[in-house]
Amino acid sequence: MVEISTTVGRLKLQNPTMLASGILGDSGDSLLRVARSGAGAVVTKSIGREPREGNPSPSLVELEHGLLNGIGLANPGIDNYRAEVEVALQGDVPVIGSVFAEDVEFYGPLARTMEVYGVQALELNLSCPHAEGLEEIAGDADLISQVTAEVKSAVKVPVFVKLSPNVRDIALLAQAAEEAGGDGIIAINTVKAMSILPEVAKPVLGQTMGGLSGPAIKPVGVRCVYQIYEAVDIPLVGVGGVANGLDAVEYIMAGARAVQIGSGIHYRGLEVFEAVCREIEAFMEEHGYRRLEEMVGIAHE
Amino acid sequence: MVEISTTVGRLKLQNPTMLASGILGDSGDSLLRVARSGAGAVVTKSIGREPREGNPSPSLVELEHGLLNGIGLANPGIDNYRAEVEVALQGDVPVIGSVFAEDVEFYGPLARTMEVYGVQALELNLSCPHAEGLEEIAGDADLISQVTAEVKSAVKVPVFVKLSPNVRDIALLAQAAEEAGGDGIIAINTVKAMSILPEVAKPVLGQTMGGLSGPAIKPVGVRCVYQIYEAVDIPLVGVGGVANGLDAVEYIMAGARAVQIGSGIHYRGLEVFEAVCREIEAFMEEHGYRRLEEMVGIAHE
Amino acid sequence: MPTSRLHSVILDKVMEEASHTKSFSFREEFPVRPGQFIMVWIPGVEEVPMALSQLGPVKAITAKNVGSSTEALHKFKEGDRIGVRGPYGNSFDLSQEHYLVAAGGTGIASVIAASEALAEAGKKVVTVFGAKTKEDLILLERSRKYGEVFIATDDGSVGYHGVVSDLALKLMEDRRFDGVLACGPEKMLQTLEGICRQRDVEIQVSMERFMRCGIGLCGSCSLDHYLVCRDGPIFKGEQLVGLRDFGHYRRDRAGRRVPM
Amino acid sequence: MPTSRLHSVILDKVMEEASHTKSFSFREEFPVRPGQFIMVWIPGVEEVPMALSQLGPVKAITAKNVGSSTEALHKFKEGDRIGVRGPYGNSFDLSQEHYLVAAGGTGIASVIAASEALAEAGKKVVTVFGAKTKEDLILLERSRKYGEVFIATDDGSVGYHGVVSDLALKLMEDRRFDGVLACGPEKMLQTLEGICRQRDVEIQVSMERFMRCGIGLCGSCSLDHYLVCRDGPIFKGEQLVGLRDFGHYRRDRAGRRVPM
Ligand SMILES: Cc1cc2nc3c(=O)[nH]c(=O)nc-3n(C[C@H](O)[C@H](O)[C@H](O)COP(=O)(O)OP(=O)(O)OC[C@H]3O[C@@H](n4cnc5c(N)ncnc54)[C@H](O)[C@@H]3O)c2cc1C
Ligand SMILES: Cc1cc2nc3c(=O)[nH]c(=O)nc-3n(C[C@H](O)[C@H](O)[C@H](O)COP(=O)(O)OP(=O)(O)OC[C@H]3O[C@@H](n4cnc5c(N)ncnc54)[C@H](O)[C@@H]3O)c2cc1C
Ligand SMILES: Cc1cc2nc3c(=O)[nH]c(=O)nc-3n(C[C@H](O)[C@H](O)[C@H](O)COP(=O)(O)O)c2cc1C
Ligand SMILES: Cc1cc2nc3c(=O)[nH]c(=O)nc-3n(C[C@H](O)[C@H](O)[C@H](O)COP(=O)(O)O)c2cc1C
Ligand code: FES
Ligand code: FES
Repeated sequence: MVEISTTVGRLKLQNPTMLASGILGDSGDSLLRVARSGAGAVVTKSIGREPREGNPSPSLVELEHGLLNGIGLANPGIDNYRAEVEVALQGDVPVIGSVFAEDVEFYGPLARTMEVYGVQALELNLSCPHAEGLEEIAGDADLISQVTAEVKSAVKVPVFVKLSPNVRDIALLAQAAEEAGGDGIIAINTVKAMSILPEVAKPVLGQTMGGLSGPAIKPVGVRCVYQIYEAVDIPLVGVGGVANGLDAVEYIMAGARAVQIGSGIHYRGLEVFEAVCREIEAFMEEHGYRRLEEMVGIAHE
Repeated sequence: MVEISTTVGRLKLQNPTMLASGILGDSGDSLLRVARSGAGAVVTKSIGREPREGNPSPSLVELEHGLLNGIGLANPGIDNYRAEVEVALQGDVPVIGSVFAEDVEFYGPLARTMEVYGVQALELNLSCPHAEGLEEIAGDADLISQVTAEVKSAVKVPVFVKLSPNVRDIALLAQAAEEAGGDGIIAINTVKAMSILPEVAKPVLGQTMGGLSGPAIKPVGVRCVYQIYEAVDIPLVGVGGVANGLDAVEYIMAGARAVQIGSGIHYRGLEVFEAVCREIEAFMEEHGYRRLEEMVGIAHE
Repeated sequence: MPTSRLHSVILDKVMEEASHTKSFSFREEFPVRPGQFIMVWIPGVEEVPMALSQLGPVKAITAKNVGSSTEALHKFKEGDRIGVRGPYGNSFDLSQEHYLVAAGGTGIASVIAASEALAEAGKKVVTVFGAKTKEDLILLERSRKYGEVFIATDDGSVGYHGVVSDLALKLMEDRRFDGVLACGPEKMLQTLEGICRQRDVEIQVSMERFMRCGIGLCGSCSLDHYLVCRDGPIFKGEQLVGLRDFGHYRRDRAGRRVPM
Repeated sequence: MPTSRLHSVILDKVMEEASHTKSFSFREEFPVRPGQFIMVWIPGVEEVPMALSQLGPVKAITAKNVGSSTEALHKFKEGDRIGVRGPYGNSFDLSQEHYLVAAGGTGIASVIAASEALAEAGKKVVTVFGAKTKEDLILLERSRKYGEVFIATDDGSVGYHGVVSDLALKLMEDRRFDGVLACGPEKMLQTLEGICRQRDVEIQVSMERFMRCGIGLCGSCSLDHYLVCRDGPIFKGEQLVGLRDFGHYRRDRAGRRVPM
């Protein structure tokens, strides 16, 4: 028997799979369902100060090698979200509250409210490529450090910082988050992208540009995790294109202690969490690993 | 009959497909063969001052949704390259000389030598994600502007600047190139990425990190071209994941006046140039376009 | 599944069905089952889920002009291109013999393909169709090809004067149906579900929720723990019993749970 | 083609063939034709092209320890994993009846699968095999299973004292072959090509060039306008006539054309 439980700092997970933010995460019922499908933790939709309707549709389309979304952080707003967290908490796995704001100063209060709602950790979305305001924070080490520090002083639960790949040097930004007290790094958010439908000569997304997720971005995510692992000591969570156990192992060997799954649900259904766990176990058994931890970062050796 | 000839500034092309730099480009014979396979122009391998052996292998592997390469700009060096250009020129299509250097000051002389060898245009590679030195230039508007200006004052043929997607704001860098006198922008180079083979717990590329090309990056390339088109007036050439006529049309509608093809050769063989041209024509006929120009940038309307 | 990705189709015919309702047909072969829907993109405007009201080699959607997207769609002509992706969602279980099909308004678009499939399989279909007024009656001729049709209008301008669920109840008191298929306003569905539960008749309803992705990812279409786009749009009565949202709440574009 | 992507295989057996040469076998089913090669990754070291010297359900490569990669490979044991991708390249045309197979050194690894295929098809194979000295003779037993074998050594320690091309010429003077298959040092191939041209016998040679990608993209393996990895590694004599590079130039790692 192999052991796939893991820890991300103070957060203990029965298995290394988490639901990625923004997928099915606006309703507590859906989060609960994902938890019961076998995810080791669930991350909420990124919640902001006010309800937000998001971008015009189409806002999520399937491309040949991934998904393209321009949802634009549609969310019910923090005040309407208490009930959802309460339902999600019935799932008996950690609920991680994701928050975003257009202004640095709003992160602290949002995070504090999430903590009050009962989440076991926070994820700071500093990285959505198709929501105004956020792109600026995403590439700026000073702003990242400021946000992280403010949230750290506002809450007691672990604070994870989610980074964007649409930057020149992601490792530098991870260092900024670490120095400001961040308890972990989540990488990556979607890759800025777009698609045009030639027959109608128009961009496909209502908002023109959006974020690419799914299999196409896995090599980018693995590269980011690998780079960040060499730059910081805090734990990492890999995200981007995980759909099977080997994808997860790739991230883990690059340095991640857990992975998040978003688009993978499209490719394999909600069973993806269970399936990925079984596939990681099978891999470990075949290759003589006993604890997941033994694999973390070994591609660096 | 539809008309697919096009121009990129002063450069006239019988058709909008070009061979991308670094694919088959170290030998004049190969460039000639590509020209005879139907490419509208060919770009040489990026040539530097000295012969360069490149990175340890594996340096090009096929991933599920693209190719990952860490060739590391292996090239015979400018002094050994005259004969290759001379052979390539027999192809009766424009030969575009790509050059790179680790230091800004070397671009001018390299470009001048290429011009003497007879190339009809220059491409400045400011963007290889897996060669030391170049990554710095790739993300820095000042350096890009400096390189462009120096090359412009050294040569008379058109100077195209090839940009990297691994930056925060590619449009800003395109503007820097335009302001410094650049005659066109080529976008994009490969997306920084890596892959790990779980069974051996090691990065696949000898150099660990490399560049992702092929279908996976098309949505990123289209996005970059679209953004650059809104920021500059000089002509654009799209590159990244073009393997069929619709891919090319997508880039053209985003704002490109021509496309380059690299990985597409893997998926469809050297016939890809001919095939893409025929598919563009078929598309134009079906949708009532008569000249390629009518499609350039129309997704912005 | 190549057709499931967004692509364009050329409108083959645009047919006026009623004062504010049109059907738009296009030729495309893809496997689809009665009850499934597609996402329809009106280029330059928005994308909305639509039932396929016709399933053969020529497919059709039937849309009522009620808001921005449908208004834009109504300006489209034969030869224009719309974007489509799908088909998505589950479909009606048509394994019984004798069905009552109950539709309210454009809801008929979601069930008529099922009526057609039943009729083609030689099964018995009775349709009860409700609308505000005579002018809103659509797809009547087609419905009649598949079996008896009973009409209810809110204003009594034709047929039964009252709501469709009352008319359905009357029919169910007279005859025995093995199953009911329903689509329409959620209050109507709720009433029908109650009637069927009481009478122990299996009911399947086609539900509507605001949808963004249509493929079970964005969460916009949640109905309690269900995703209407993926677990539905067809639900059996027993799945809906005890839900907090059914008949009471929907999610708006921001994901807020709001009363209907 | 799932197997064509880089993946790992477990070494099934490591066999000492001669003082500096070993064969490494692994179990994997994939379609492959005689003459094709794979890219072999020695994890942590480098990747090199290698002929498949055995093509059944158990595949094998045969490598001489001549440099950094092969030295590292020689340290690998049964149960270790190497990375492989392929098979790549074209293959021998074996449509004639009576073949002379001429191999120099480890070149035998590139042609022995062809000998086996010919023997299995009931065709006649004669092998001439050249090496520096007795200790360098490899895969002899297997070769003998497929037909007569003649040996040449540079030092005369066994067989004919001289180069393999001379021995081949002698054989061709005695007997009539429909075709020659050859692999070995390029000078040997060049000589054989000349002999065959003169005698009007079809020759196919397996060429070697420095390779990076193996799939026709990087250009490292150019031989005039040919890409050895994709247009080859097997070339007919007529394709090589008139090439500037054949027998004279190769490309180094930097892509420089350097004399052999
Ligand atoms: C699975 C599924 C299948 C559907 N099938 C069809 C179909 O076959 N035909 C069809 O016309 N619509 C169908 N719809 C509804 C459709 O997706 C749109 O919501 C509707 O057409 C209105 O879009 P709009 O952008 O024009 O209106 P909006 O601008 O979004 O709304 C305008 C106003 O109309 C109201 N409204 C929204 N939908 C309806 C409705 N269906 N009937 C009456 N009022 C409404 C809104 O509450 C709002 O007040 C379906 C929805 C789902 C989820
Ligand atoms: C299509 C193809 C098939 C091949 N099949 C085989 C095979 O079946 N078995 C095999 O052993 N090799 C084969 N090779 C050659 C192989 O790819 C390597 O080049 C060789 O094994 C040396 O690798 P290395 O890194 O150990 O040596 P390096 O460190 O690259 O070279 C060390 C020295 O050996 C010389 N050298 C390189 N290759 C050879 C050679 N083949 N014989 C003698 N000296 C050489 C070099 O010039 C250099 O001086 C093949 C090559 C190609 C292109
Ligand atoms: C539909 C959709 C909505 C998303 N919304 C959010 C969000 O609200 N906050 C966030 O941090 N990331 C969001 N993301 C990014 C994902 O959390 C994840 O980083 C990305 O999709 C890559 O993972 P994947 O390839 O497994 O999908 C969203 C992604 C998708 C596809
Ligand atoms: C094997 C390989 C080598 C490359 N070498 C170069 C190079 O020398 N100079 C350069 O500017 N781009 C180089 N590139 C990038 C390509 O020119 C092109 O920008 C990229 O591959 C995206 O296009 P594609 O998807 O059509 O391959 C190389 C790409 C590959 C795959
Ligand atoms: S519409 Fe996105 S989950 Fe249903
Ligand atoms: S090895 Fe790359 S082209 Fe042949």
